[in-house]
Amino acid sequence: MSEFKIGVREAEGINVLELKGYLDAHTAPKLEEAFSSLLSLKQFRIVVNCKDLSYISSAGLGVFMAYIEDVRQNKGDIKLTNMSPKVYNVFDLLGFPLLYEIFKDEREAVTKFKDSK
Amino acid sequence: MSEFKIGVREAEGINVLELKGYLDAHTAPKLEEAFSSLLSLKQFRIVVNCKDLSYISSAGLGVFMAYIEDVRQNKGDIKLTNMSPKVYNVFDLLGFPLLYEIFKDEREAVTKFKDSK
Amino acid sequence: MHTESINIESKTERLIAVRDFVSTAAREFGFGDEEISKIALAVDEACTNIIKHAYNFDPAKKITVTVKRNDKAFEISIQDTGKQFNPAGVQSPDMKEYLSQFRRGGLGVYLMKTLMDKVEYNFTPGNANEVRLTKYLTR
Amino acid sequence: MHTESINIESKTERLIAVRDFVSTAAREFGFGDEEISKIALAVDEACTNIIKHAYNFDPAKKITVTVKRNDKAFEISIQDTGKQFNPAGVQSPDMKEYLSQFRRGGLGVYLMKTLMDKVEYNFTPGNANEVRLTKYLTR
Ligand SMILES: Nc1ncnc2c1ncn2[C@@H]1O[C@H](COP(=O)(O)OP(=O)(O)O)[C@@H](O)[C@H]1O
Ligand SMILES: Nc1ncnc2c1ncn2[C@@H]1O[C@H](COP(=O)(O)OP(=O)(O)O)[C@@H](O)[C@H]1O
Repeated sequence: MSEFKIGVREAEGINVLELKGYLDAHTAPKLEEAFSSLLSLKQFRIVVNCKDLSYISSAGLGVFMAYIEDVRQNKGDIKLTNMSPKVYNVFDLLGFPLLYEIFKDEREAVTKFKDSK
Repeated sequence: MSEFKIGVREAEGINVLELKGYLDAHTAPKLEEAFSSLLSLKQFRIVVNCKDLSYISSAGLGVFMAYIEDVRQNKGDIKLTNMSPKVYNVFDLLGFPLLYEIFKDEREAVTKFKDSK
Repeated sequence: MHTESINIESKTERLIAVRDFVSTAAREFGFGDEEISKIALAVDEACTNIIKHAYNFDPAKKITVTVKRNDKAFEISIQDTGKQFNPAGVQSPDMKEYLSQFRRGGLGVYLMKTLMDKVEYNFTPGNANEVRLTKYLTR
Repeated sequence: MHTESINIESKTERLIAVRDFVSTAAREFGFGDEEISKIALAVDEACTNIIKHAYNFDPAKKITVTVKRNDKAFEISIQDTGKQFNPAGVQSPDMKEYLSQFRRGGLGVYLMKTLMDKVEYNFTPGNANEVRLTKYLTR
Protein backbone atom coordinates (compact mmCIF):
# COMPACT_ATOMS: atom_id res chain seq x y z
CA MET A 1 0.00 0.00 0.00
CA SER A 2 2.90 2.46 -0.16
CA GLU A 3 1.62 4.00 -3.34
CA PHE A 4 4.62 5.92 -4.58
CA LYS A 5 8.35 5.44 -4.20
CA ILE A 6 11.47 7.07 -5.55
CA GLY A 7 14.87 5.50 -5.89
CA VAL A 8 17.93 7.65 -6.58
CA ARG A 9 21.13 6.44 -8.27
CA GLU A 10 24.14 8.47 -9.32
CA ALA A 11 26.90 7.59 -11.78
CA GLU A 12 29.43 9.91 -13.39
CA GLY A 13 27.51 13.02 -12.41
CA ILE A 14 24.22 11.84 -13.83
CA ASN A 15 21.39 11.29 -11.38
CA VAL A 16 18.74 8.72 -12.12
CA LEU A 17 15.39 8.94 -10.32
CA GLU A 18 13.39 5.73 -10.49
CA LEU A 19 9.69 6.32 -10.00
CA LYS A 20 7.44 3.55 -8.82
CA GLY A 21 3.66 3.52 -8.37
CA TYR A 22 1.10 6.29 -8.47
CA LEU A 23 2.05 9.94 -8.93
CA ASP A 24 -0.94 12.09 -8.04
CA ALA A 25 -1.74 15.13 -5.90
CA HIS A 26 -1.07 13.06 -2.80
CA THR A 27 2.35 11.78 -3.81
CA ALA A 28 3.64 14.66 -5.99
CA PRO A 29 5.25 16.41 -2.97
CA LYS A 30 7.61 13.43 -2.63
CA LEU A 31 8.88 13.95 -6.17
CA GLU A 32 9.17 17.64 -5.49
CA GLU A 33 11.41 16.93 -2.52
CA ALA A 34 13.59 14.64 -4.61
CA PHE A 35 14.10 17.32 -7.27
CA SER A 36 14.67 20.08 -4.80
CA SER A 37 17.30 18.08 -2.94
CA LEU A 38 19.12 17.31 -6.22
CA LEU A 39 19.07 21.00 -7.14
CA SER A 40 20.33 22.05 -3.74
CA LEU A 41 23.28 19.71 -4.35
CA LYS A 42 23.81 21.40 -7.72
CA GLN A 43 22.89 18.23 -9.58
CA PHE A 44 21.31 19.30 -12.84
CA ARG A 45 21.78 16.25 -15.09
CA ILE A 46 18.70 14.25 -14.22
CA VAL A 47 17.22 11.15 -15.79
CA VAL A 48 13.76 10.09 -14.63
CA ASN A 49 13.19 6.40 -15.25
CA CYS A 50 9.43 5.81 -15.38
CA LYS A 51 9.53 2.04 -15.87
CA ASP A 52 7.48 1.29 -12.75
CA LEU A 53 5.39 4.45 -12.82
CA SER A 54 1.80 3.22 -13.09
CA TYR A 55 -0.03 6.52 -13.11
CA ILE A 56 0.46 10.26 -13.45
CA SER A 57 -2.01 13.12 -13.02
CA SER A 58 -1.54 16.83 -13.70
CA ALA A 59 -0.16 17.23 -10.18
CA GLY A 60 2.74 15.01 -11.24
CA LEU A 61 3.26 16.88 -14.50
CA GLY A 62 3.39 20.10 -12.48
CA VAL A 63 6.49 18.89 -10.65
CA PHE A 64 8.41 18.47 -13.91
CA MET A 65 7.31 21.94 -15.00
CA ALA A 66 8.44 23.41 -11.68
CA TYR A 67 12.08 22.44 -12.16
CA ILE A 68 12.80 22.26 -15.88
CA GLU A 69 13.60 25.96 -16.34
CA ASP A 70 15.95 26.11 -13.40
CA VAL A 71 17.68 22.89 -14.45
CA ARG A 72 18.21 24.11 -18.01
CA GLN A 73 19.50 27.49 -16.91
CA ASN A 74 22.17 25.52 -15.12
CA LYS A 75 23.09 23.67 -18.30
CA GLY A 76 21.38 20.53 -17.15
CA ASP A 77 18.25 18.72 -18.25
CA ILE A 78 15.45 16.47 -17.07
CA LYS A 79 15.21 13.53 -19.47
CA LEU A 80 12.43 11.00 -19.16
CA THR A 81 12.73 7.30 -20.00
CA ASN A 82 11.01 3.90 -20.03
CA MET A 83 7.43 5.17 -19.92
CA SER A 84 4.54 2.74 -20.18
CA PRO A 85 2.11 3.62 -22.98
CA LYS A 86 -0.43 4.63 -20.35
CA VAL A 87 1.85 7.22 -18.79
CA TYR A 88 3.24 8.36 -22.14
CA ASN A 89 -0.30 9.03 -23.36
CA VAL A 90 -0.79 11.67 -20.66
CA PHE A 91 2.45 13.46 -21.54
CA ASP A 92 1.64 13.20 -25.20
CA LEU A 93 -1.94 14.44 -24.90
CA LEU A 94 -0.63 17.71 -23.49
CA GLY A 95 2.27 18.12 -25.88
CA PHE A 96 4.95 17.59 -23.22
CA PRO A 97 7.26 15.82 -25.68
CA LEU A 98 7.81 19.30 -27.19
CA LEU A 99 9.58 20.39 -24.03
CA TYR A 100 11.01 17.16 -22.60
CA GLU A 101 13.22 14.58 -24.23
CA ILE A 102 11.64 11.18 -23.76
CA PHE A 103 13.69 8.02 -24.42
CA LYS A 104 12.67 4.39 -24.70
CA ASP A 105 15.57 3.36 -22.54
CA GLU A 106 17.52 4.86 -19.66
CA ARG A 107 20.87 4.19 -21.35
CA GLU A 108 19.98 6.37 -24.32
CA ALA A 109 19.33 9.30 -21.99
CA VAL A 110 22.55 8.69 -20.10
CA THR A 111 24.52 8.47 -23.34
CA LYS A 112 22.98 11.71 -24.55
CA PHE A 113 24.12 13.46 -21.37
CA LYS A 114 27.64 12.06 -21.74
CA ASP A 115 27.92 13.05 -25.39
CA SER A 116 26.92 16.62 -24.56
CA LYS A 117 29.64 17.05 -21.96
CA MET B 1 -6.14 -4.01 -13.47
CA SER B 2 -6.18 -7.73 -14.27
CA GLU B 3 -6.32 -8.64 -10.63
CA PHE B 4 -5.35 -12.30 -10.67
CA LYS B 5 -3.19 -14.40 -12.96
CA ILE B 6 -1.94 -17.96 -13.01
CA GLY B 7 1.14 -19.24 -14.77
CA VAL B 8 1.68 -22.97 -15.24
CA ARG B 9 5.07 -24.64 -15.69
CA GLU B 10 5.85 -28.33 -15.86
CA ALA B 11 9.17 -30.11 -15.38
CA GLU B 12 9.76 -33.81 -14.79
CA GLY B 13 6.13 -34.49 -13.99
CA ILE B 14 5.85 -31.76 -11.39
CA ASN B 15 3.46 -28.91 -12.15
CA VAL B 16 4.14 -25.47 -10.77
CA LEU B 17 1.30 -22.98 -10.55
CA GLU B 18 2.48 -19.39 -10.13
CA LEU B 19 -0.18 -17.21 -8.55
CA LYS B 20 -0.11 -13.46 -9.03
CA GLY B 21 -2.36 -10.80 -7.54
CA TYR B 22 -5.57 -11.04 -5.56
CA LEU B 23 -7.29 -14.33 -4.85
CA ASP B 24 -10.82 -13.63 -3.64
CA ALA B 25 -14.37 -14.76 -4.37
CA HIS B 26 -14.14 -13.08 -7.75
CA THR B 27 -10.93 -14.72 -8.88
CA ALA B 28 -11.10 -18.09 -7.08
CA PRO B 29 -12.91 -19.75 -10.02
CA LYS B 30 -9.78 -19.18 -12.14
CA LEU B 31 -7.69 -21.18 -9.69
CA GLU B 32 -10.37 -23.82 -9.58
CA GLU B 33 -10.16 -24.19 -13.36
CA ALA B 34 -6.39 -24.51 -13.20
CA PHE B 35 -6.60 -27.31 -10.63
CA SER B 36 -9.38 -29.11 -12.38
CA SER B 37 -7.54 -29.07 -15.69
CA LEU B 38 -4.41 -30.48 -14.01
CA LEU B 39 -6.46 -33.23 -12.42
CA SER B 40 -8.19 -34.09 -15.66
CA LEU B 41 -4.71 -34.56 -17.13
CA LYS B 42 -3.87 -36.86 -14.21
CA GLN B 43 -1.31 -34.41 -12.89
CA PHE B 44 -1.26 -34.79 -9.13
CA ARG B 45 2.18 -33.47 -8.15
CA ILE B 46 1.43 -29.79 -7.78
CA VAL B 47 3.52 -26.95 -6.40
CA VAL B 48 1.79 -23.63 -5.88
CA ASN B 49 4.28 -20.78 -5.89
CA CYS B 50 2.72 -17.83 -4.02
CA LYS B 51 5.57 -15.36 -4.50
CA ASP B 52 3.40 -12.77 -6.24
CA LEU B 53 0.18 -13.59 -4.46
CA SER B 54 -0.81 -10.36 -2.71
CA TYR B 55 -4.03 -11.43 -1.05
CA ILE B 56 -6.12 -14.46 -0.19
CA SER B 57 -9.60 -14.71 1.31
CA SER B 58 -11.52 -17.78 2.45
CA ALA B 59 -12.81 -18.23 -1.11
CA GLY B 60 -9.20 -18.87 -2.14
CA LEU B 61 -8.58 -21.25 0.75
CA GLY B 62 -11.67 -23.15 -0.31
CA VAL B 63 -10.09 -24.01 -3.66
CA PHE B 64 -7.14 -25.72 -1.97
CA MET B 65 -9.53 -27.66 0.25
CA ALA B 66 -11.58 -28.73 -2.77
CA TYR B 67 -8.71 -30.61 -4.41
CA ILE B 68 -6.35 -31.79 -1.68
CA GLU B 69 -8.19 -35.02 -0.87
CA ASP B 70 -8.48 -36.08 -4.50
CA VAL B 71 -4.85 -35.22 -5.17
CA ARG B 72 -3.60 -37.21 -2.18
CA GLN B 73 -5.75 -40.22 -3.01
CA ASN B 74 -3.87 -40.25 -6.29
CA LYS B 75 -0.53 -40.29 -4.47
CA GLY B 76 0.08 -36.66 -5.29
CA ASP B 77 0.17 -33.50 -3.19
CA ILE B 78 -0.41 -29.77 -3.27
CA LYS B 79 2.66 -28.07 -1.79
CA LEU B 80 2.70 -24.34 -1.21
CA THR B 81 5.79 -22.13 -1.46
CA ASN B 82 7.19 -18.59 -1.34
CA MET B 83 4.33 -17.02 0.64
CA SER B 84 4.53 -13.42 1.75
CA PRO B 85 4.02 -13.00 5.51
CA LYS B 86 0.65 -11.41 4.79
CA VAL B 87 -0.65 -14.45 2.91
CA TYR B 88 0.99 -16.91 5.28
CA ASN B 89 -0.76 -15.24 8.22
CA VAL B 90 -4.16 -16.18 6.78
CA PHE B 91 -3.19 -19.82 6.29
CA ASP B 92 -1.61 -19.89 9.72
CA LEU B 93 -4.54 -18.28 11.52
CA LEU B 94 -6.75 -21.17 10.40
CA GLY B 95 -4.26 -23.94 11.05
CA PHE B 96 -3.78 -24.78 7.37
CA PRO B 97 -0.10 -25.65 7.89
CA LEU B 98 -1.40 -28.80 9.65
CA LEU B 99 -2.75 -30.07 6.35
CA TYR B 100 -0.52 -28.45 3.73
CA GLU B 101 3.23 -28.49 3.42
CA ILE B 102 4.45 -24.93 3.07
CA PHE B 103 8.02 -24.25 1.91
CA LYS B 104 10.08 -21.07 1.85
CA ASP B 105 11.26 -21.83 -1.64
CA GLU B 106 9.86 -23.58 -4.69
CA ARG B 107 12.97 -25.73 -5.09
CA GLU B 108 12.49 -27.33 -1.66
CA ALA B 109 8.99 -28.45 -2.66
CA VAL B 110 10.19 -29.79 -6.00
CA THR B 111 13.03 -31.69 -4.29
CA LYS B 112 10.60 -33.17 -1.80
CA PHE B 113 8.46 -34.48 -4.65
CA LYS B 114 11.48 -35.94 -6.40
CA ASP B 115 12.78 -37.63 -3.26
CA SER B 116 9.41 -39.28 -2.71
CA LYS B 117 9.29 -40.86 -6.15
CA MET C 1 -16.60 11.07 14.36
CA HIS C 2 -15.38 10.60 10.80
CA THR C 3 -17.75 8.85 8.40
CA GLU C 4 -17.10 7.70 4.85
CA SER C 5 -18.96 5.19 2.73
CA ILE C 6 -19.14 3.24 -0.48
CA ASN C 7 -22.35 2.00 -2.06
CA ILE C 8 -21.85 -0.81 -4.56
CA GLU C 9 -23.69 -3.35 -6.61
CA SER C 10 -23.67 -6.85 -5.17
CA LYS C 11 -20.85 -8.33 -7.26
CA THR C 12 -17.60 -10.03 -6.43
CA GLU C 13 -15.93 -7.66 -8.96
CA ARG C 14 -16.40 -4.93 -6.36
CA LEU C 15 -14.51 -6.65 -3.54
CA ILE C 16 -11.20 -5.14 -4.58
CA ALA C 17 -12.54 -1.57 -4.50
CA VAL C 18 -14.14 -2.19 -1.10
CA ARG C 19 -10.89 -3.54 0.33
CA ASP C 20 -8.96 -0.55 -1.03
CA PHE C 21 -11.48 1.88 0.37
CA VAL C 22 -11.44 0.34 3.83
CA SER C 23 -7.65 -0.13 3.83
CA THR C 24 -6.98 3.53 3.07
CA ALA C 25 -9.19 4.65 5.94
CA ALA C 26 -7.63 2.09 8.29
CA ARG C 27 -4.13 3.25 7.42
CA GLU C 28 -5.06 6.83 8.13
CA PHE C 29 -6.64 5.81 11.41
CA GLY C 30 -3.21 4.59 12.51
CA PHE C 31 -3.26 0.83 12.00
CA GLY C 32 -0.15 -0.95 10.75
CA ASP C 33 0.03 -3.31 7.78
CA GLU C 34 -0.95 -6.39 9.73
CA GLU C 35 -4.07 -4.84 11.25
CA ILE C 36 -5.06 -3.30 7.92
CA SER C 37 -4.84 -6.71 6.24
CA LYS C 38 -7.05 -8.21 8.92
CA ILE C 39 -9.67 -5.51 8.59
CA ALA C 40 -9.73 -5.71 4.78
CA LEU C 41 -10.11 -9.50 4.93
CA ALA C 42 -12.93 -9.34 7.49
CA VAL C 43 -14.83 -6.82 5.36
CA ASP C 44 -14.23 -8.92 2.23
CA GLU C 45 -15.69 -11.97 3.99
CA ALA C 46 -18.74 -10.03 5.15
CA CYS C 47 -19.40 -8.65 1.65
CA THR C 48 -18.75 -11.99 -0.03
CA ASN C 49 -21.34 -13.58 2.24
CA ILE C 50 -23.90 -10.94 1.40
CA ILE C 51 -23.29 -11.37 -2.33
CA LYS C 52 -23.55 -15.17 -2.05
CA HIS C 53 -26.04 -15.84 0.72
CA ALA C 54 -28.12 -12.73 1.39
CA TYR C 55 -28.61 -11.79 -2.25
CA ASN C 56 -27.95 -15.12 -4.04
CA PHE C 57 -25.69 -13.42 -6.58
CA ASP C 58 -28.37 -10.94 -7.72
CA PRO C 59 -26.26 -8.05 -9.06
CA ALA C 60 -29.19 -5.64 -8.99
CA LYS C 61 -28.93 -5.55 -5.20
CA LYS C 62 -26.84 -3.05 -3.26
CA ILE C 63 -24.36 -3.11 -0.39
CA THR C 64 -23.27 -0.10 1.62
CA VAL C 65 -19.98 -0.17 3.50
CA THR C 66 -19.54 2.69 5.96
CA VAL C 67 -16.38 3.42 7.89
CA LYS C 68 -16.69 5.34 11.15
CA ARG C 69 -13.71 6.48 13.16
CA ASN C 70 -13.25 8.28 16.42
CA ASP C 71 -10.12 8.48 18.57
CA LYS C 72 -9.99 4.87 19.59
CA ALA C 73 -12.41 2.76 17.57
CA PHE C 74 -12.47 1.92 13.89
CA GLU C 75 -15.91 0.61 12.95
CA ILE C 76 -17.09 -0.73 9.62
CA SER C 77 -20.81 -1.05 9.10
CA ILE C 78 -21.93 -3.30 6.24
CA GLN C 79 -25.55 -2.97 5.19
CA ASP C 80 -27.73 -4.99 2.89
CA THR C 81 -31.44 -5.49 2.31
CA GLY C 82 -31.34 -9.24 1.79
CA LYS C 83 -32.07 -12.25 3.94
CA GLN C 84 -31.98 -11.66 7.69
CA PHE C 85 -28.85 -13.21 9.11
CA ASN C 86 -27.10 -12.97 12.47
CA PRO C 87 -23.48 -14.13 12.35
CA ALA C 88 -23.57 -14.65 16.12
CA GLY C 89 -25.61 -17.77 15.45
CA VAL C 90 -22.88 -19.44 13.39
CA GLN C 91 -20.80 -21.90 15.37
CA SER C 92 -17.06 -21.65 14.97
CA PRO C 93 -15.49 -24.71 13.37
CA ASP C 94 -13.01 -26.95 15.15
CA MET C 95 -10.17 -26.39 12.72
CA LYS C 96 -8.37 -29.67 13.45
CA GLU C 97 -11.50 -31.63 12.66
CA TYR C 98 -12.27 -29.35 9.72
CA LEU C 99 -8.91 -29.96 8.11
CA SER C 100 -8.76 -33.68 8.79
CA GLN C 101 -12.18 -34.10 7.17
CA PHE C 102 -11.15 -32.08 4.12
CA ARG C 103 -14.12 -29.75 4.54
CA ARG C 104 -14.68 -26.76 2.38
CA GLY C 105 -16.29 -23.37 3.03
CA GLY C 106 -17.78 -22.21 6.29
CA LEU C 107 -14.75 -20.13 7.29
CA GLY C 108 -15.98 -16.61 6.47
CA VAL C 109 -17.92 -15.84 9.63
CA TYR C 110 -15.24 -17.50 11.75
CA LEU C 111 -12.59 -15.31 10.12
CA MET C 112 -14.64 -12.15 10.74
CA LYS C 113 -14.91 -13.02 14.42
CA THR C 114 -11.24 -13.96 14.72
CA LEU C 115 -9.88 -10.97 12.85
CA MET C 116 -11.93 -8.25 14.53
CA ASP C 117 -12.37 -7.18 18.15
CA LYS C 118 -16.15 -7.04 17.90
CA VAL C 119 -18.80 -8.35 15.49
CA GLU C 120 -22.33 -7.05 16.02
CA TYR C 121 -25.53 -7.56 14.11
CA ASN C 122 -28.51 -5.32 13.82
CA PHE C 123 -31.77 -5.78 11.94
CA THR C 124 -33.93 -2.77 11.16
CA PRO C 125 -37.56 -3.38 10.27
CA GLY C 126 -37.10 -1.46 6.99
CA ASN C 127 -35.60 -4.79 5.95
CA ALA C 128 -31.97 -3.78 6.35
CA ASN C 129 -29.28 -5.94 7.85
CA GLU C 130 -26.31 -4.27 9.43
CA VAL C 131 -23.14 -6.03 10.48
CA ARG C 132 -20.77 -3.87 12.50
CA LEU C 133 -17.12 -4.86 12.68
CA THR C 134 -14.95 -2.99 15.18
CA LYS C 135 -11.25 -2.87 15.90
CA TYR C 136 -9.59 -0.78 18.58
CA LEU C 137 -6.32 1.01 18.33
CA THR C 138 -3.87 0.02 21.05
CA ARG C 139 -1.27 2.74 20.88
CA MET D 1 -29.76 2.59 -14.86
CA HIS D 2 -27.00 1.33 -12.57
CA THR D 3 -25.90 3.63 -9.77
CA GLU D 4 -23.00 3.23 -7.37
CA SER D 5 -21.26 5.78 -5.21
CA ILE D 6 -18.44 6.57 -2.84
CA ASN D 7 -18.55 9.26 -0.20
CA ILE D 8 -15.14 10.35 1.04
CA GLU D 9 -13.38 12.93 3.12
CA SER D 10 -11.73 15.69 1.13
CA LYS D 11 -8.16 14.37 1.17
CA THR D 12 -5.66 13.54 -1.52
CA GLU D 13 -5.09 10.21 0.28
CA ARG D 14 -8.50 9.18 -1.08
CA LEU D 15 -7.72 9.70 -4.75
CA ILE D 16 -6.42 6.19 -5.19
CA ALA D 17 -9.60 4.60 -3.82
CA VAL D 18 -11.74 6.86 -6.00
CA ARG D 19 -9.77 5.92 -9.12
CA ASP D 20 -10.09 2.22 -8.28
CA PHE D 21 -13.80 2.53 -7.67
CA VAL D 22 -14.45 4.34 -10.93
CA SER D 23 -12.09 2.10 -12.93
CA THR D 24 -13.82 -1.09 -11.82
CA ALA D 25 -17.20 0.24 -12.89
CA ALA D 26 -15.79 1.51 -16.21
CA ARG D 27 -14.24 -1.86 -16.97
CA GLU D 28 -17.52 -3.60 -16.31
CA PHE D 29 -19.33 -1.11 -18.52
CA GLY D 30 -17.19 -2.32 -21.37
CA PHE D 31 -14.43 0.25 -21.76
CA GLY D 32 -10.92 -0.88 -22.66
CA ASP D 33 -7.74 -0.01 -20.78
CA GLU D 34 -7.15 3.25 -22.59
CA GLU D 35 -10.65 4.62 -21.97
CA ILE D 36 -10.57 3.47 -18.35
CA SER D 37 -7.31 5.35 -17.80
CA LYS D 38 -8.83 8.49 -19.26
CA ILE D 39 -11.91 8.29 -17.09
CA ALA D 40 -9.91 7.65 -13.92
CA LEU D 41 -7.63 10.58 -14.68
CA ALA D 42 -10.53 12.95 -15.38
CA VAL D 43 -12.20 12.00 -12.10
CA ASP D 44 -8.89 12.38 -10.23
CA GLU D 45 -8.50 15.90 -11.64
CA ALA D 46 -12.05 16.85 -10.65
CA CYS D 47 -11.59 15.56 -7.10
CA THR D 48 -8.13 17.10 -6.74
CA ASN D 49 -9.59 20.49 -7.71
CA ILE D 50 -12.35 20.16 -5.15
CA ILE D 51 -9.87 19.24 -2.41
CA LYS D 52 -7.58 22.14 -3.34
CA HIS D 53 -9.85 24.90 -4.57
CA ALA D 54 -13.43 24.28 -3.44
CA TYR D 55 -12.50 23.15 0.08
CA ASN D 56 -9.01 24.65 0.52
CA PHE D 57 -7.67 21.38 1.91
CA ASP D 58 -10.23 21.20 4.73
CA PRO D 59 -10.37 17.44 5.43
CA ALA D 60 -13.63 17.76 7.35
CA LYS D 61 -15.44 18.36 4.07
CA LYS D 62 -16.96 15.61 1.94
CA ILE D 63 -17.00 14.59 -1.70
CA THR D 64 -19.47 12.19 -3.29
CA VAL D 65 -18.57 10.41 -6.50
CA THR D 66 -21.49 8.64 -8.17
CA VAL D 67 -21.23 6.40 -11.19
CA LYS D 68 -24.32 5.98 -13.37
CA ARG D 69 -24.51 3.61 -16.29
CA ASN D 70 -27.09 2.74 -18.85
CA ASP D 71 -26.58 0.95 -22.17
CA LYS D 72 -24.57 3.63 -23.90
CA ALA D 73 -23.47 6.30 -21.45
CA PHE D 74 -21.10 6.14 -18.51
CA GLU D 75 -21.59 9.17 -16.30
CA ILE D 76 -19.67 10.19 -13.20
CA SER D 77 -21.21 12.82 -10.98
CA ILE D 78 -18.87 14.53 -8.51
CA GLN D 79 -20.53 16.52 -5.77
CA ASP D 80 -19.19 18.91 -3.18
CA THR D 81 -20.57 21.65 -0.96
CA GLY D 82 -17.72 24.10 -1.40
CA LYS D 83 -17.17 27.19 -3.51
CA GLN D 84 -19.37 27.51 -6.56
CA PHE D 85 -17.34 26.80 -9.66
CA ASN D 86 -18.22 26.19 -13.29
CA PRO D 87 -15.40 24.51 -15.24
CA ALA D 88 -16.98 25.77 -18.48
CA GLY D 89 -15.64 29.19 -17.56
CA VAL D 90 -12.02 28.08 -17.57
CA GLN D 91 -10.21 28.83 -20.81
CA SER D 92 -8.14 26.04 -22.29
CA PRO D 93 -4.42 26.78 -22.38
CA ASP D 94 -2.47 27.06 -25.62
CA MET D 95 -0.08 24.21 -24.87
CA LYS D 96 2.75 25.46 -27.09
CA GLU D 97 2.77 28.78 -25.30
CA TYR D 98 2.27 27.06 -21.96
CA LEU D 99 5.31 24.84 -22.42
CA SER D 100 7.56 27.51 -23.87
CA GLN D 101 6.81 29.77 -20.91
CA PHE D 102 7.50 27.00 -18.40
CA ARG D 103 4.11 27.44 -16.78
CA ARG D 104 2.87 25.25 -14.02
CA GLY D 105 -0.63 24.11 -13.03
CA GLY D 106 -3.84 25.01 -14.77
CA LEU D 107 -4.11 21.71 -16.65
CA GLY D 108 -6.74 19.91 -14.58
CA VAL D 109 -9.89 21.37 -16.11
CA TYR D 110 -8.37 21.18 -19.58
CA LEU D 111 -7.61 17.49 -19.06
CA MET D 112 -11.15 16.81 -17.86
CA LYS D 113 -12.55 18.40 -21.01
CA THR D 114 -10.08 16.64 -23.29
CA LEU D 115 -10.43 13.20 -21.74
CA MET D 116 -14.22 13.05 -21.54
CA ASP D 117 -16.99 13.40 -24.12
CA LYS D 118 -19.00 15.81 -21.99
CA VAL D 119 -18.36 17.98 -18.93
CA GLU D 120 -21.41 19.58 -17.34
CA TYR D 121 -21.84 21.69 -14.25
CA ASN D 122 -24.84 22.05 -12.04
CA PHE D 123 -25.36 24.16 -8.93
CA THR D 124 -28.16 23.33 -6.55
CA PRO D 125 -29.27 26.06 -4.13
CA GLY D 126 -28.72 23.71 -1.18
CA ASN D 127 -25.10 24.77 -1.77
CA ALA D 128 -24.03 21.70 -3.70
CA ASN D 129 -21.85 21.71 -6.79
CA GLU D 130 -22.16 18.89 -9.21
CA VAL D 131 -19.76 18.20 -12.07
CA ARG D 132 -20.96 15.52 -14.48
CA LEU D 133 -18.41 13.77 -16.67
CA THR D 134 -19.76 11.55 -19.45
CA LYS D 135 -18.19 9.11 -21.85
CA TYR D 136 -20.05 7.11 -24.49
CA LEU D 137 -19.35 3.59 -25.51
CA THR D 138 -18.70 3.20 -29.22
CA ARG D 139 -19.01 -0.52 -29.81
N1 LIG E 1 -24.97 -12.38 4.87
C1 LIG E 1 -25.54 -13.61 4.99
N2 LIG E 1 -26.85 -13.78 4.73
C2 LIG E 1 -27.43 -14.99 4.84
N3 LIG E 1 -26.77 -16.09 5.23
C3 LIG E 1 -25.47 -16.00 5.52
C4 LIG E 1 -24.79 -14.75 5.42
N4 LIG E 1 -23.49 -14.96 5.77
C5 LIG E 1 -23.37 -16.26 6.08
N5 LIG E 1 -24.56 -16.90 5.95
C6 LIG E 1 -24.81 -18.31 6.26
O1 LIG E 1 -23.83 -18.75 7.19
C7 LIG E 1 -23.07 -19.83 6.65
C8 LIG E 1 -21.62 -19.72 7.07
O2 LIG E 1 -21.00 -18.63 6.42
P1 LIG E 1 -19.43 -18.62 6.20
O3 LIG E 1 -18.80 -18.94 7.49
O4 LIG E 1 -19.03 -17.34 5.59
O5 LIG E 1 -19.15 -19.80 5.19
P2 LIG E 1 -19.55 -20.00 3.65
O6 LIG E 1 -19.98 -18.69 3.10
O7 LIG E 1 -18.30 -20.51 3.04
O8 LIG E 1 -20.65 -21.02 3.67
C9 LIG E 1 -23.28 -19.76 5.16
O9 LIG E 1 -23.15 -20.99 4.53
C10 LIG E 1 -24.69 -19.21 5.04
O10 LIG E 1 -25.63 -20.23 5.17
N1 LIG F 1 -13.68 22.66 -7.86
C1 LIG F 1 -13.23 23.93 -7.95
N2 LIG F 1 -13.70 24.87 -7.11
C2 LIG F 1 -13.25 26.12 -7.19
N3 LIG F 1 -12.33 26.56 -8.09
C3 LIG F 1 -11.82 25.66 -8.96
C4 LIG F 1 -12.25 24.32 -8.93
N4 LIG F 1 -11.59 23.67 -9.92
C5 LIG F 1 -10.79 24.55 -10.52
N5 LIG F 1 -10.94 25.79 -9.96
C6 LIG F 1 -10.28 27.04 -10.39
O1 LIG F 1 -9.91 26.88 -11.75
C7 LIG F 1 -8.49 27.00 -11.91
C8 LIG F 1 -7.99 26.03 -12.98
O2 LIG F 1 -8.07 24.70 -12.49
P1 LIG F 1 -7.13 23.60 -13.09
O3 LIG F 1 -7.20 23.66 -14.57
O4 LIG F 1 -7.47 22.28 -12.52
O5 LIG F 1 -5.66 24.00 -12.65
P2 LIG F 1 -4.99 24.08 -11.20
O6 LIG F 1 -5.83 23.34 -10.23
O7 LIG F 1 -3.67 23.47 -11.42
O8 LIG F 1 -4.89 25.54 -10.89
C9 LIG F 1 -7.92 26.76 -10.54
O9 LIG F 1 -6.70 27.40 -10.34
C10 LIG F 1 -9.01 27.30 -9.64
O10 LIG F 1 -8.87 28.69 -9.49
